[in-house]
Amino acid sequence: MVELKNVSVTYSSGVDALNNVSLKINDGDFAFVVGSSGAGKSTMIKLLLKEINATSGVVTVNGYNLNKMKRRQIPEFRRTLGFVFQDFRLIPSMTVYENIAFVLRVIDAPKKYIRKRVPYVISLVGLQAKSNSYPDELSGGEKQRVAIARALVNDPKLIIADEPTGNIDPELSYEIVELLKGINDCGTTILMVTHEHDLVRHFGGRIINITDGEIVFDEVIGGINEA
Amino acid sequence: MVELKNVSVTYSSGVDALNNVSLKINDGDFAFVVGSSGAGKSTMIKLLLKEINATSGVVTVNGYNLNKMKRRQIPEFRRTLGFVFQDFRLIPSMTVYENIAFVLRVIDAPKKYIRKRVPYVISLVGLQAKSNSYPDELSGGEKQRVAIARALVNDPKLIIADEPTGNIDPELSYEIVELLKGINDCGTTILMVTHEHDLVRHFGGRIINITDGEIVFDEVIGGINEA
Amino acid sequence: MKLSGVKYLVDQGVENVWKNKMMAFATFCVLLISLLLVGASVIFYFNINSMIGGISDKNEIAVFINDKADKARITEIGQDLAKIKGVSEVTFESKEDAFNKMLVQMPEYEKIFESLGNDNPLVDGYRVKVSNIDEVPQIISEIRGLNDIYYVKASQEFVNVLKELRRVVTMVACAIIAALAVVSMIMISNTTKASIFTRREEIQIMKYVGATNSFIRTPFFVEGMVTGFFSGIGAFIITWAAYNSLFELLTKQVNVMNVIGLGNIIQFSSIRVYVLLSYIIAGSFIGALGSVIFTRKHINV
Amino acid sequence: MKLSGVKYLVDQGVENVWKNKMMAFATFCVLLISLLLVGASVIFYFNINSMIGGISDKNEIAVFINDKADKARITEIGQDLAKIKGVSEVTFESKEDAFNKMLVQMPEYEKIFESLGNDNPLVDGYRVKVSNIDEVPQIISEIRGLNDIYYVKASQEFVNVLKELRRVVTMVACAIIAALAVVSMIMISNTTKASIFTRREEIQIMKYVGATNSFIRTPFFVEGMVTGFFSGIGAFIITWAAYNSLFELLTKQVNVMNVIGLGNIIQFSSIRVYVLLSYIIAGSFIGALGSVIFTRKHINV
Ligand SMILES: Nc1ncnc2c1ncn2[C@@H]1O[C@H](COP(=O)(O)OP(=O)(O)OP(=O)(O)O)[C@@H](O)[C@H]1O
Ligand SMILES: Nc1ncnc2c1ncn2[C@@H]1O[C@H](COP(=O)(O)OP(=O)(O)OP(=O)(O)O)[C@@H](O)[C@H]1O
Ligand SMILES: [Mg+2]
Ligand SMILES: [Mg+2]
Repeated sequence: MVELKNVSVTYSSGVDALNNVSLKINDGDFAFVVGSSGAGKSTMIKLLLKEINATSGVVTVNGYNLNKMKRRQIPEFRRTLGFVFQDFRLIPSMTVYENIAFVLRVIDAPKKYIRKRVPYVISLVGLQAKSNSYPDELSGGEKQRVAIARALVNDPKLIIADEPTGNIDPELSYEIVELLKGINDCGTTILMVTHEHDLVRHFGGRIINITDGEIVFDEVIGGINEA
Repeated sequence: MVELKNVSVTYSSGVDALNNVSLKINDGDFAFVVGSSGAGKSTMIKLLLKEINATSGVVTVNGYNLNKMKRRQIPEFRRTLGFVFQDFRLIPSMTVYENIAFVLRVIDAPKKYIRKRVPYVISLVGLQAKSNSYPDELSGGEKQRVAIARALVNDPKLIIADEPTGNIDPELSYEIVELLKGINDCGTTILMVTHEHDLVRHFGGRIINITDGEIVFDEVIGGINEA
Repeated sequence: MKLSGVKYLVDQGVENVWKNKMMAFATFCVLLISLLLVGASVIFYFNINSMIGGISDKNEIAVFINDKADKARITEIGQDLAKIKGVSEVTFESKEDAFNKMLVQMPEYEKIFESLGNDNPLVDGYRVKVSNIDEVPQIISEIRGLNDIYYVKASQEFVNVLKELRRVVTMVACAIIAALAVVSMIMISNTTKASIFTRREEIQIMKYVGATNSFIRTPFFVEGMVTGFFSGIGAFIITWAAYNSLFELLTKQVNVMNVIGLGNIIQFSSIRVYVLLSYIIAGSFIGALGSVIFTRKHINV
Repeated sequence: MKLSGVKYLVDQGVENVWKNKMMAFATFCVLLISLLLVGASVIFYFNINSMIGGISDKNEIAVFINDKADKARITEIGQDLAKIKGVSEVTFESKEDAFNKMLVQMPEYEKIFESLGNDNPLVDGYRVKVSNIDEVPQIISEIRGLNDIYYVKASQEFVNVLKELRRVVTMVACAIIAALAVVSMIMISNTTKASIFTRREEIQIMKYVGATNSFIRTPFFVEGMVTGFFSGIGAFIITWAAYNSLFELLTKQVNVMNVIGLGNIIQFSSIRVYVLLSYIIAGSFIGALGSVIFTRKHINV
């Protein structure tokens, strides 16, 4: 569960990126976040990961109050979620396999499980052939798919994805969102930033529009295939 | 003018990214390059920049034969083109202004000209307010627009753009392609990789489709607004 | 944490040494130089100490006996001298021995000795060796307390010079070691900082997937220790080679050797094991400590 | 290239020192240590040289004259001695002077001298000072060639020790300087490599917008030179402080001073300017050179 209560974020440079935003996403929801460039979408995502702190207001994610959380609780909190960053953030010195396995090593998962689970999620995003490649040796879309696989691998309660399809061709984008929908059907909450209106129109669901740091639209619409 | 003659690229990892590709783009053309993830689009772009070399075949760009070019000719060659990378590649230690001005400093442009030209191209992409921000302080779409401004600033004969609208919302994407069209009308050749089929359908023009390292489609289609 | 997890982190650390060979090499060099300089100071100090000890051995107190004393009394004095605490050896020197010695030492005064003919004006005496040079003044006053002693003379000149030298070297060595401790910490801090800096994105990503600080830090710790270990070995090899060639060089300088005394330079073979162990332990410890301290400071992204 | 362009690149270099203060500081430390060690070796070498010179001054040849020679002949001999090439000073020492000296030097033989009474068996002589110690053997043989010379004696012992020491120090200093040249080049190479490594993306981007190698390299060059310049200044300050405190320490050690001779330790004030200039020039030069060599190697992305 994600909850923002009257949250504002002002960067040290003086930019007001979020302005008194309140928002509640229930467990099991699937929500799209849309909005123009520089509107504050990534800022909201960074907030939920405790990459940045709210200037004012209360942020609650998966039962943790991020404002009051102790330093040593952060790792344990982050393990409850998966994320896809807009700029991928893969570890350049690790192969695709290692990048994904690292998430499981951190939670001290059994070796056997790692050896089974990692190839499975790699196959979900269609990158079997690239298992042993380093991020530098991947195309833009491939990197993005590795980031998606990493977000799935530890079965998190919440997946936060910042433009996970920005570098992927439309057909594959649809497949990826289908994949996320499937995971969502199994109970995982999903929050996805996107600027591809086609996707949103096609799948429908809850749409949150952020403009100039404020939520200007927050409703559930029907998708084309459901309509 | 860009010309590829029977060009193949095999990465040292053994991946055949381009397979006997031949292509000619005349001065003043506007061409879209489309294709699925990992098809070889970025590889072709890297080839034209001499970031990588062709395994076989001849690559000619702006009158330079890239296979036979001497090392010390590279800077002079690169100054004849502008580019937008898929991963932006802004210099992190420089502000937006400095990143763009650097291109002019390299060609030893007069101070006065730099002071006039840089703010102008920044305004073209709507980033006046971010002139003195560092890349780290920008949103994804803002970084992408800085990269576009940098590609325009020295009035190159050829602009090569690898998914310049991947992180930008649809409205802004249209504006940016309009901008490139305008520049194209003044005689600059433009080669743009994109996976946004809406854009391609809307503007029309020459469409080159790369699939699995080969050109499978290369024709001029009419845009919606022209149709 | 399970054993497999620990093994993974240690493996990562060892692998990192290779992956970041450039930074590892920088740390290696810094540690190597620090170890070498400190090691050289310490070894030099021990050598001076050994020389002082050696020359103490040679240092004698000359005791001259009243010419009124007869043979029996002279023997008695010899026994008394041997009984004094701290005296290691007592040798009799007759006035004839003393006369011959003088003749050799001062050829330009041959004439005087000639003019004296067989009428030797010198006196009998003892040469007393002392085990610890610092007790010399004490022993001299005890000897003076005996009867029938005409004159007591100790020529401590050169030993005093060495003792002063030892004091200066001790101070300089302490200063060097202190300075180097600071400098090498600064340098290791720098290389660690730089190596964390080049990997700061990587570390940040690790934190985003929920890695704890200690999970991130352990490989750095292992990396620092391994690098330090090799610095220790490197320092040992260089010290060995340098010491032996310096040893050879010195032993060839006959004049220097006459002053120092050949046996008083420590043979490397007799300290080899200690040098090796000290280097390795110091290297690994500083390497590991440096990494831990500075990762702790900089890892909290 | 226009002047404004050059100015821009120089400004960039200076700014980079600050932007990359961490790496700059590492280079600074490396250079500082190298300069200090080389500087210390050289200064130590000069001091030993000065000591050898100073003790040479004290070194005398004692000339004893046949007792058959009369006053006039003795004066003549004095003039002959002064005429010999390389002799700087000739002092007369009467047999009475010699007798008194002996009395002081050997109190344990007082008896002998007492027994001799006023019948002084010693001879008149000269003390001859020599300007260059290496000419002593030559001069001695010349003196022996004169008439009425009874005995010639030169006590070169300690000077010989010092000369051997100089030889050893020269060799060791050369070894240290050679080793440090290698080590500091390796270290500078490392820091430069690391600093290029952390900025390799930046450099690559610069090359993509058409920057020439020299355009990219100039700021590195300036950066290295500025860093080296400050290392030179730092080394100077440390040397100054260390030298002066060591100087004070040593001059307090009366026994050591008696051997070395106070005046033979070089005053820092007399070499200050040379030390400062050498450090700054060497620092800037090595800093700039290091950057250029290693950027040349690694910048060709
Ligand atoms: N670290 C930062 N320091 C200062 N300002 C920042 C920083 N990060 C983002 N901003 C500013 O905050 C505003 C919101 O940025 P944000 O990244 O949230 O936009 P966004 O909605 O994700 O846009 P996009 O679709 O382009 O990614 C922008 O104006 C941006 O310039
Ligand atoms: N440096 C590299 N080393 C090895 N293989 C590489 C390297 N760069 C790319 N590849 C591989 O070459 C193929 C083509 O990559 P390219 O980046 O050209 O794709 P693309 O068409 O740009 O895809 P996208 O739309 O995802 O950006 C991919 O399979 C990719 O994994
Ligand atoms: Mg964003
Ligand atoms: Mg691509």
